[in-house]
Amino acid sequence: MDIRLSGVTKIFEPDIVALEDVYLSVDSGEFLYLVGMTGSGKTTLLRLISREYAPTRGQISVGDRNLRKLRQSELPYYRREVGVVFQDFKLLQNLTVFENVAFVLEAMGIPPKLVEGRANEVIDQVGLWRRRFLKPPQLSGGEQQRVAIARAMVNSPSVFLADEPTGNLDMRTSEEIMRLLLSINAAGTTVIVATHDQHLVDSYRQRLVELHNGRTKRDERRGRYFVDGEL
Amino acid sequence: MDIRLSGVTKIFEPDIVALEDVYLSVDSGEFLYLVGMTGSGKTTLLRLISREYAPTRGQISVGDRNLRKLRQSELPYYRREVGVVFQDFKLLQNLTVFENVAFVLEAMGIPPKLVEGRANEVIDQVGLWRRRFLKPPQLSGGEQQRVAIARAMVNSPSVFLADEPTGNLDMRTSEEIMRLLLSINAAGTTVIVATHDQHLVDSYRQRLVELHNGRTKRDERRGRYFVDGEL
Amino acid sequence: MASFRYALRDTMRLLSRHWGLSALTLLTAASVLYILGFASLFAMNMRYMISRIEGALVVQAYMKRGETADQALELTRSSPNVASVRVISPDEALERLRAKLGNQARAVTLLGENPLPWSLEIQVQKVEHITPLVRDLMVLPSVEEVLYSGKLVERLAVISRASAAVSGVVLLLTLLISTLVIYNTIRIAIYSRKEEIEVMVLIGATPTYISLPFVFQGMILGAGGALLAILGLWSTYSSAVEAVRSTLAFVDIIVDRRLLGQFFIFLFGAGATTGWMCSWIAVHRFTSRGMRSR
Amino acid sequence: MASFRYALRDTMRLLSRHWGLSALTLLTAASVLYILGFASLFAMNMRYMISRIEGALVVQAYMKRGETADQALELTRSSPNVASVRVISPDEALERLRAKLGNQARAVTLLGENPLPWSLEIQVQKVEHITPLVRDLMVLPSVEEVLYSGKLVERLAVISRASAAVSGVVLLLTLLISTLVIYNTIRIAIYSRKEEIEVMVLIGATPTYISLPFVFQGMILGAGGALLAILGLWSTYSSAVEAVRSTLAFVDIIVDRRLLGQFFIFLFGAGATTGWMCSWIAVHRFTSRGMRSR
Ligand SMILES: Nc1ncnc2c1ncn2[C@@H]1O[C@H](COP(=O)(O)OP(=O)(O)OP(=O)(O)O)[C@@H](O)[C@H]1O
Ligand SMILES: Nc1ncnc2c1ncn2[C@@H]1O[C@H](COP(=O)(O)OP(=O)(O)OP(=O)(O)O)[C@@H](O)[C@H]1O
Ligand SMILES: [Mg+2]
Ligand SMILES: [Mg+2]
Repeated sequence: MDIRLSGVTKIFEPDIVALEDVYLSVDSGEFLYLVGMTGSGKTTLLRLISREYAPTRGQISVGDRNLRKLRQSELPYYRREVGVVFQDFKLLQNLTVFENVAFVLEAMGIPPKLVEGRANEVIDQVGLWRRRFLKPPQLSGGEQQRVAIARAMVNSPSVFLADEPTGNLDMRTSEEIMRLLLSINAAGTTVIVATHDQHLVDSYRQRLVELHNGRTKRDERRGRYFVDGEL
Repeated sequence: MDIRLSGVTKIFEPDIVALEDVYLSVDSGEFLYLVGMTGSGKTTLLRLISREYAPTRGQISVGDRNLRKLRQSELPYYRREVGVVFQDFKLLQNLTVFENVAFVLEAMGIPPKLVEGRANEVIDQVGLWRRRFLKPPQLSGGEQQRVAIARAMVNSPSVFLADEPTGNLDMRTSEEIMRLLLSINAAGTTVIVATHDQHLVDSYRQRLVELHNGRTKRDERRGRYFVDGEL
Repeated sequence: MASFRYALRDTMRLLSRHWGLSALTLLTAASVLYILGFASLFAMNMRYMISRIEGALVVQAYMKRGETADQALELTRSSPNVASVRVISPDEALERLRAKLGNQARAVTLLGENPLPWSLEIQVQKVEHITPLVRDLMVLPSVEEVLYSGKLVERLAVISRASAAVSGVVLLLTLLISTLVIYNTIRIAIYSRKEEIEVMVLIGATPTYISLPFVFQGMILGAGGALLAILGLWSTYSSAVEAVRSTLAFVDIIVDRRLLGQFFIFLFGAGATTGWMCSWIAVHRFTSRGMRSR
Repeated sequence: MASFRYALRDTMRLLSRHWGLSALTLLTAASVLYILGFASLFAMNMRYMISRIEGALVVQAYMKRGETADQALELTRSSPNVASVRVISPDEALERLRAKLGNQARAVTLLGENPLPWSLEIQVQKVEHITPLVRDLMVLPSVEEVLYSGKLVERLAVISRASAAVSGVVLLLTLLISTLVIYNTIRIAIYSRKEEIEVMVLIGATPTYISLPFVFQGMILGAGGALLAILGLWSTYSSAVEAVRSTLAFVDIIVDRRLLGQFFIFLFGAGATTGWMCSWIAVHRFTSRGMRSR
């Protein structure tokens, strides 16, 4: 699905301007890096798309949905089409890795047999097969991050938003995850990755949007990572 | 304070060997990077030093304390000498940035006036002065991370353990934080930083210990970042 | 329905993974339902005793010699407050007297012509109906004398009525408080899971799907609490009945097993219903918070 | 002491930042303390009524003509169950008779020599002491006759005693349940902050420092709940007294303001104490969990 933001501003009470007059157009099946210094508004942008936040001004549409007009009863169904890797993971602490991933499918009413097959497949893809019966507090930071990635992709959403998906991963594992994201993208899913990972951005060149103080500063076809007046 | 681990093994029930027979000696005032792939045992090692975990086998001593013999009533006082930046921040969600940082000093019984001065000083150092009255859920990932750093250093501990302190920070802010850590170190504090940040490690060369599957694999004076058979 | 099976499984998870919380909630529900049951049984027994005492209140109206009871009977029958009325003929009265006298019954035969008047035995619905009735009867020319059980029984009846009123108020209060305590407990318990609930909403679970396990849990805890309360009440009440029988034989206490059974079933239903409703309200708050976009 | 000031400030924070939880806890505490107070007042009044009924129980022992009361007096005085005893001389008895007869008192003067015997008026401590006392007195050769208030009062006394026993049990149960409910509520409320408590332990706060605000909070909520309960009880009780006065003038009810005041102070103290102790136990569990290294 395509994503269009036009004139989006997000102001937090009383006067924190997290995003200001952002225009962004992401076509269906595109892959996009979102970079920018800490506090530049990357997470806010993703949260607006997943409709965790509502914009103060401006319009957002995803596919043929105008998010302003989305009714509350439709929200869960919309969110199932948008897979999100949260920056702070937001895993359910009382469930095992398997249960965390399976939950998304279960909540969609998919029968247990199918759930099990698909959940195990994804857990294997992120390399957590041997950890699948542990709970988040028993996992390393990188392992938790990969659970979050598995959960976001398990129901094959049309839009995939990853907020700092490699922040707790070493270079090698980051690359594996990156290849996974690219394969998801290759299957037609729109992918937006907010990241600070220079190595990744520069190794796998893709469209790159840089935010600076809540405004778009760069939008390049195959951009390189350097932020705010470097070079 | 110096830190000595000898023959330390940590096994999680039933059979996860997170650390195996680790010998590590860090002198008072040293600066040490701890690197290794995800799940290699970095966090576990730091948690053993802060005595969040007890080793399955082996001895750990910090300064003149043998951690095995540390009585429960002494634990809070020991932990005040060890500042920890947790990988998942562990901020108090209901307190503001200022309160989160001030809490450490308050718990030590320091009078309000002094608390305020010192807390504000540290908050300013990590660049959060304008965010000091917000609560963690209102902060970006990188801002939360810097609150965690400020909290760990506010009471000038003798040992400073930072678990992935730049995982959510852009390059430029990471460098600022790194310089901060170095200045803490320069004042005589022993610093251990577990990190995946290649750029940092390679720019500010320091002693580097690499863990691999729970064992020490490298220990170099001024090591470079590359993990597990790279190069 | 896969969803329904998941909900049942998640209910078991909730109960077992947070069994400490579950046990505390269960115990609380059991406690307040026990108090509620206790108050109810007390009130029921009060009502029962009153009806027994009131049933024993009989007004006797004696006619003048030679008069019949027709006039008085008519008056009595027209009153809506009269529960029953019986006409006693002089012959019947004589029979009764004879029976009372026992072995001295022969004396009656010495009386010659039956000197006893016609009379009425009237039962009223409630104590407070006695005084007006007596007044009305006294006015009739055919009535010689009106007798009734007197101050003592009246006074006892007043006490009982007062106690019944008090126990009714207590019952209402207890009901209110029980519901409040159960609601608060469940609400507080669910409060500790609010982050979790909000995360579920974030990853696309519908409020209904999220609520269902909590609602089931509430129902189970409410019903379980009620069951514990019923067991406690049963043993308390049995020993109370036992104690009353052996020491206070003259006091009336309800021993009707069917009535008690119905009451316990009602209590069980009330527990279960309160449980799921409170859960539902409590969890709804957090799901709808998760649904709001800020 | 900076720590103490921090603790006070943090208490206010706990109360205000989680005011929903606080209000629920307060309401719960108030509710159960109200029930507890109600049960206590009921039990107190029962005891009071019994003592009044028992106080009215008088045994009268009449001597044979010509005998003095000395022997009987000695026996009575030696019994520990006797509350008081009065010797009535024939002269005094005559005086009383005269007073009773009123305008027919002249008849007494016709008697000539005082025909009345010596007698004793004995008050016992409790109803059950009457029967043995009567038996003992009857055996004495100097005693002609022993009279006492008879079956009715005895029966009433038995009922009252039974009710007192029941209300005592109810009181105990209510006490138990109140504590349980308050404890559960506080425990569940603190449960939702367990992560926070564990983090505080991790950054070097002592268990005491962490507990103090919770303990204060518990104390405030317990005391506040008690205060609400007392207000409720006060108005309930006042209207009960009013109602009893106007309709059941012959029933004894406690109106001693000092006694009631003391009781309310006691209830207040009990609420506060339960509150802080429960908090302390509940929070202790989580601090000590944070202190254990796994
Ligand atoms: N709920 C909120 N209330 C107030 N301010 C907020 C809130 N959420 C975000 N902000 C502010 O908006 C700014 C942008 O935050 P955002 O999380 O989008 O940054 P980011 O680009 O994701 O940063 P990072 O790389 O550190 O994660 C930050 O300065 C933050 O303090
Ligand atoms: N409490 C626990 N119970 C069971 N296993 C655990 C527990 N804590 C850690 N582990 C396991 O021990 C291994 C080492 O974990 P640790 O957190 O030390 O890794 P790490 O080097 O910090 O990784 P990362 O870079 O991803 O943070 C992991 O595989 C993890 O699953
Ligand atoms: Mg962010
Ligand atoms: Mg780690």
